[in-house]
Amino acid sequence: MKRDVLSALARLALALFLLMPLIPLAIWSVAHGWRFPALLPSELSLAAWSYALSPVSGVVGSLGLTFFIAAVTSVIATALAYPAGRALGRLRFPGRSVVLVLVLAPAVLPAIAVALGLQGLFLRMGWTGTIWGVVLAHLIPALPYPTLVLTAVFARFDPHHEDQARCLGARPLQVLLHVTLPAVLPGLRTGAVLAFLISWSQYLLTLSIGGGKVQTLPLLLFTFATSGRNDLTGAVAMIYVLPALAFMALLLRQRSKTAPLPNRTDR
Amino acid sequence: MLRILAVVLLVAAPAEAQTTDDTLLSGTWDQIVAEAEGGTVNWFMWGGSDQINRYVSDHVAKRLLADYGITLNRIGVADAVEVVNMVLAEKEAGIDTGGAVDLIWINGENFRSMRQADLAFCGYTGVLPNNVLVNWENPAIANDFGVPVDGCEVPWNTVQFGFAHDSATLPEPPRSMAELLVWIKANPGRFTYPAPPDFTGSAFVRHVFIHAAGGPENLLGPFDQSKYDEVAAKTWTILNEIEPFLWREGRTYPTTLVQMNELFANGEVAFTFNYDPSQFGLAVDAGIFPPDTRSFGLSDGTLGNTNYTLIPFNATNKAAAMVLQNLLLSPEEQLEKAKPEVWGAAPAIDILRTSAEVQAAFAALPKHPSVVAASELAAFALPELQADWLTAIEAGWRAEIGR
Amino acid sequence: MKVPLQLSGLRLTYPGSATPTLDGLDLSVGAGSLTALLGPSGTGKTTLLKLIAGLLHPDAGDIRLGDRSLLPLPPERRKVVLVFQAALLFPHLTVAQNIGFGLRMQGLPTDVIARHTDAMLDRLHLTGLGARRPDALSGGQTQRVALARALILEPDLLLLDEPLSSLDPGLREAMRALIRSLQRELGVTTLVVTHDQAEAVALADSIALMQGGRIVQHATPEVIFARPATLAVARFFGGENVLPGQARGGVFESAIGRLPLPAGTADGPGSLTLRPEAVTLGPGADARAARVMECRFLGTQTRVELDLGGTRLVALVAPHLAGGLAVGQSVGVTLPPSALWFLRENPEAPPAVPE
Amino acid sequence: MRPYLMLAPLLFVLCGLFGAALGLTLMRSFRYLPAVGLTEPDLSAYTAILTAPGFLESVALSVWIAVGSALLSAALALATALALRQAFVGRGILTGLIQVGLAVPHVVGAVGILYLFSQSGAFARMAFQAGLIDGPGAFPALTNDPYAVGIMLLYVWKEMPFITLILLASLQRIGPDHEAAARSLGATPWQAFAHVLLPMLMPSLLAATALVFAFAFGAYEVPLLLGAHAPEAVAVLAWRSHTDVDLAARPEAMAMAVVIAVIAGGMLVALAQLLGKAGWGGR
Repeated sequence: MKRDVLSALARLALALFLLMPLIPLAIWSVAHGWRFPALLPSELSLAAWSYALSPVSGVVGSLGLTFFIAAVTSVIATALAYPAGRALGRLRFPGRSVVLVLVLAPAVLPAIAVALGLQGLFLRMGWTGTIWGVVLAHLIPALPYPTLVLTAVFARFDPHHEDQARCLGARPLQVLLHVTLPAVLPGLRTGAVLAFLISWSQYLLTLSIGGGKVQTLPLLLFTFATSGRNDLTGAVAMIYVLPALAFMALLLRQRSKTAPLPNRTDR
Repeated sequence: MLRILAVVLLVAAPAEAQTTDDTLLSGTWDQIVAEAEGGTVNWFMWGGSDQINRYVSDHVAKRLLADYGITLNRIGVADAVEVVNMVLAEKEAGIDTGGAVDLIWINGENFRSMRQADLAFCGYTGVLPNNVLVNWENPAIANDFGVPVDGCEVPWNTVQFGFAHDSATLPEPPRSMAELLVWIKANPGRFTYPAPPDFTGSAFVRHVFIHAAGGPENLLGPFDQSKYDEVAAKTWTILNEIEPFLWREGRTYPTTLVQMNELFANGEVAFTFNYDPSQFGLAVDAGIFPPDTRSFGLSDGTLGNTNYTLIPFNATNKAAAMVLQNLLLSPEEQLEKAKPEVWGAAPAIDILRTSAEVQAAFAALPKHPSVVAASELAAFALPELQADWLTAIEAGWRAEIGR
Repeated sequence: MKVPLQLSGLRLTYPGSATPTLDGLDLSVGAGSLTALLGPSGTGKTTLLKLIAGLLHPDAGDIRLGDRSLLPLPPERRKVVLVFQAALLFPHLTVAQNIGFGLRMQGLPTDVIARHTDAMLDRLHLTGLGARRPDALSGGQTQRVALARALILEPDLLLLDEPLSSLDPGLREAMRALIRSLQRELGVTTLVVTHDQAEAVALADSIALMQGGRIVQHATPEVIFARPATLAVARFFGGENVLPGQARGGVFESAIGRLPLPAGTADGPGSLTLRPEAVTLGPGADARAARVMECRFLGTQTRVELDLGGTRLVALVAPHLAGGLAVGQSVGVTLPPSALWFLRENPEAPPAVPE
Repeated sequence: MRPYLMLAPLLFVLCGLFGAALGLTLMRSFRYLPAVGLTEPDLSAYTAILTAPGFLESVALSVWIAVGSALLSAALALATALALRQAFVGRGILTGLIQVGLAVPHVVGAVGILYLFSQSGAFARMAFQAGLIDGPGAFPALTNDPYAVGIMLLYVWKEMPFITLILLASLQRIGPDHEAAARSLGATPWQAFAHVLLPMLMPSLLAATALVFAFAFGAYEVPLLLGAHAPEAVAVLAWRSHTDVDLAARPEAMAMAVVIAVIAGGMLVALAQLLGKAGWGGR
């Protein structure tokens, strides 16, 4: 009995721990004057929200831009990862382990190690300050995730399914659409979501390549977070987090229908 | 590998485009306005204040579009040094035209950096019609932290260092540096300052430095090593003496002004300070600072400076940026941003050169109770030290105090 | 439509492999017949099916179905369906969708597909399972869906790769009967790969035995059992009795004496094979005396090892006939001349043939 | 040929961007850049940073942050994953909450940690209301503190769920049979865990922990928000040098980036070996 209560408490603590940092942000977003030692704001106000949602702040546009960049990055990364993951997962060839290490490298080497050189490179190419430049930069840390997930997925995929479909009269494109893609779809989706999230929360690469002109939400948030406007920071943080949470919730529901848990390369 | 990269980089250098700088420097204002029409100005500025953002994006941008057909693109950054670095990186990469930045809100060390690296577009300020409102005779306008402006930037606001305290808990604050130092020792843990190179923390240390020197007179020229060594030794003694009485016994310092504002807002420390006292009013209105916040200037001298807007040498749209600078300098805009509910920023133009109505409007501006009057501060004005002194003092602080 | 299959001179060597997997393989399968492709594992049976299905391409040779060569055609246009050993149902599709897959690939209207699919479900005793997911099926159901998915396309040639190997013995029997009856009914030319000779015998009209990249014998099961083309074939089909000796004048001379050979056998050294089940025990006109070495009850038969004048001989007899036998006992053995088959080939480790 | 063709697009992008960026960083750290007339590579940037006061302290701080965050996250994740393996009411919700952390950007989480753990944050306020402290200053310094507690709190919060998810996937693959077998051979529950389950989990646990180490070691924005004024995390130092208007500091920034990359790369090599041992990605 006592053990049950204890473990229930532990689970409750875990749930609180997981949600914890989001709570003060949510409260701050509607607070006006919330100084020590008040446990709750003395006055509530929607001023921060109305500023954050007004065109002046640029938050909404920034949200769209951040989403666009993350979506494009995710699509490109997944498209590049698909054949690569298939080759790495299914085929044995000389240099395979070298390629695996190379693929893993951008996930392990910190953004700072890439950002400095990349800025110099992109400046010369005239790609700094452009959305496409930022997308290209985001591809670097995003690529490992779909590639590794698809490598694992293809390692488990039996290509005889494709042969079988050919035998049943499917053309190569039909095999891809009706057999291979559905079979690897959970992995494809997981990889795409991970790539999306990597781009979605990228700060340093956006700062160095976007040069301030490509104002994604993390940059905007950082500006407010370093200006002492906790109410604005809270509102922008909420606007930043809610779509991602909704997206994750959606994914979770989808996933519970197919595979219960992500592959171990998930991040 | 290295060789291939080098070749790629050489090949990839962007093509040159012809410059129109001559037209901007010698043409008439009407020509410039005509050229600017339909353009876009990318104005990079610190973006952490919703009031200032709102003023620029809402008010200024609308006027610029309505009156001149120019689109204003405000780009908020966390620190102006990022922008300086961008322009520098562009120059290094050989991007001499078509740069990303058209205008920067800037002053002090960042201006010195841009001058040193030859990153500023210069010599055009006389072309702006509203330039006549600027009193270039005033050394505090003509010099940006001791570095001559030389027609490379246009003043926007003047500011003077102010201290804030909560009059509800501390009705009678110390009002001079000497009194403050005594007060700190009598009230352990109630005072701190942001660690230089934070802009404001650095300014506080300069106040101590000037106090240790017995006044600014000997420090106003170019950097003097022997003078520095003498005063610095006294300064570090003072700061080391008060250190055990600081917040967290001086073992650590806030890294930014924002952190110190937070400490003040939550009553951890009794003071905060700002190079722009209008910020106190904005913070009270935003609910950050206690409502009874009041501010003052040190009676034995308080540093003042001017902040400016600057066009980088490689700006894409210099003409439009100049039109914007001229608009910002206009009496109407200087008055608009001086309103406490808008911003409360002190004008950079000489009000006496404006019309009687504008002068009356300035005089009739309501005063925010939390913001010390500019006239009160002006009575204790100290000129800023040259940027070389700043650098030396910051480096000295990091070596002697902030290890 | 009943179409014959003709394989000629097929060669295939996998990249990096020293020995060819297929080494000039010839085979013709009659229109509408069911042929079992039999051979030890690793002889390239599955490879051959993939070649026919178009999933692999031969280095040389031709594959003709009816009057056309299949080689230039991609898999989906060959009208050949290969059903893999692991049923390979598409896990994301329902049973009905799996069965209708091929028709959907052809772009047939949904209602047509549904009609055909329903018919197939009934035909393969899968009625009511159409909405299930493949992972909710039993092993037998899975195989039947795989078969239905192939048959719905009415292929000219059906290739089955070990269709029964994943089933329990009881299910195998039923599935074998189902395949047999469907094949007869539809008349589709069928090639079934198996490594189990009993299965091949029970299922097929004819058996093609594959060894060393070629077909070594293609004949009816009866012929293969009674008259194997080689010793290896004989051994593969459980031919344990191999007597070395010499054919001379229609008579085989060996260690156990003279045995009559079928008419027309040329003279020369060779071996005589004799199916164990053809050996009869007990007194008889032509009986020879032998001693019982070992006696083991195998369920439906009893295996009796005999010593016939120093030569080992195995007999498989009905248990009731072997009831009274004891080890060491003497017993009469009859070797019926019709069951004797002469091969001009010596066993690998021949005891010296007495001249 | 075929695998290389399939890998070509990915490798083209990886080498063209990532490789070129690293190459350029390396070249500049050696002061070698013919495009701007530097043709004599030297090591001066490296000697400069290694002799500069504070650099080694920064490296030490970053290692401390990375090791602390990785180990704490791993330990908590192991406990969480084992707890989540059992069925209980709300398990789905808890598993969902674990994924929440994945979707929250570091910057947001860092601000949240600041609002919770600073001396005037939520916990300090609760302590004050409970009469435990008499003012903000009496609350322990957990953010912007010299021991980087706040930074580690953030990483534990952000990375613990990541490792947990990886472990849950591993646990699911392993299944309960091995433990059951161990128990039937006379192992106590603890022995079954320590001698059977843990060794089987080890490859994925180590791989995930190494990833967390490498990330925490080189991250920039979190230490900027939550770090103390000195010493700074080495990534912050590198970016500061890079944005220094003094161009002479550029090669030093590049050299710091190379040092970061080498240390994180060491983790990559270790990780690759671990993955190799685990037969990762194999058929």
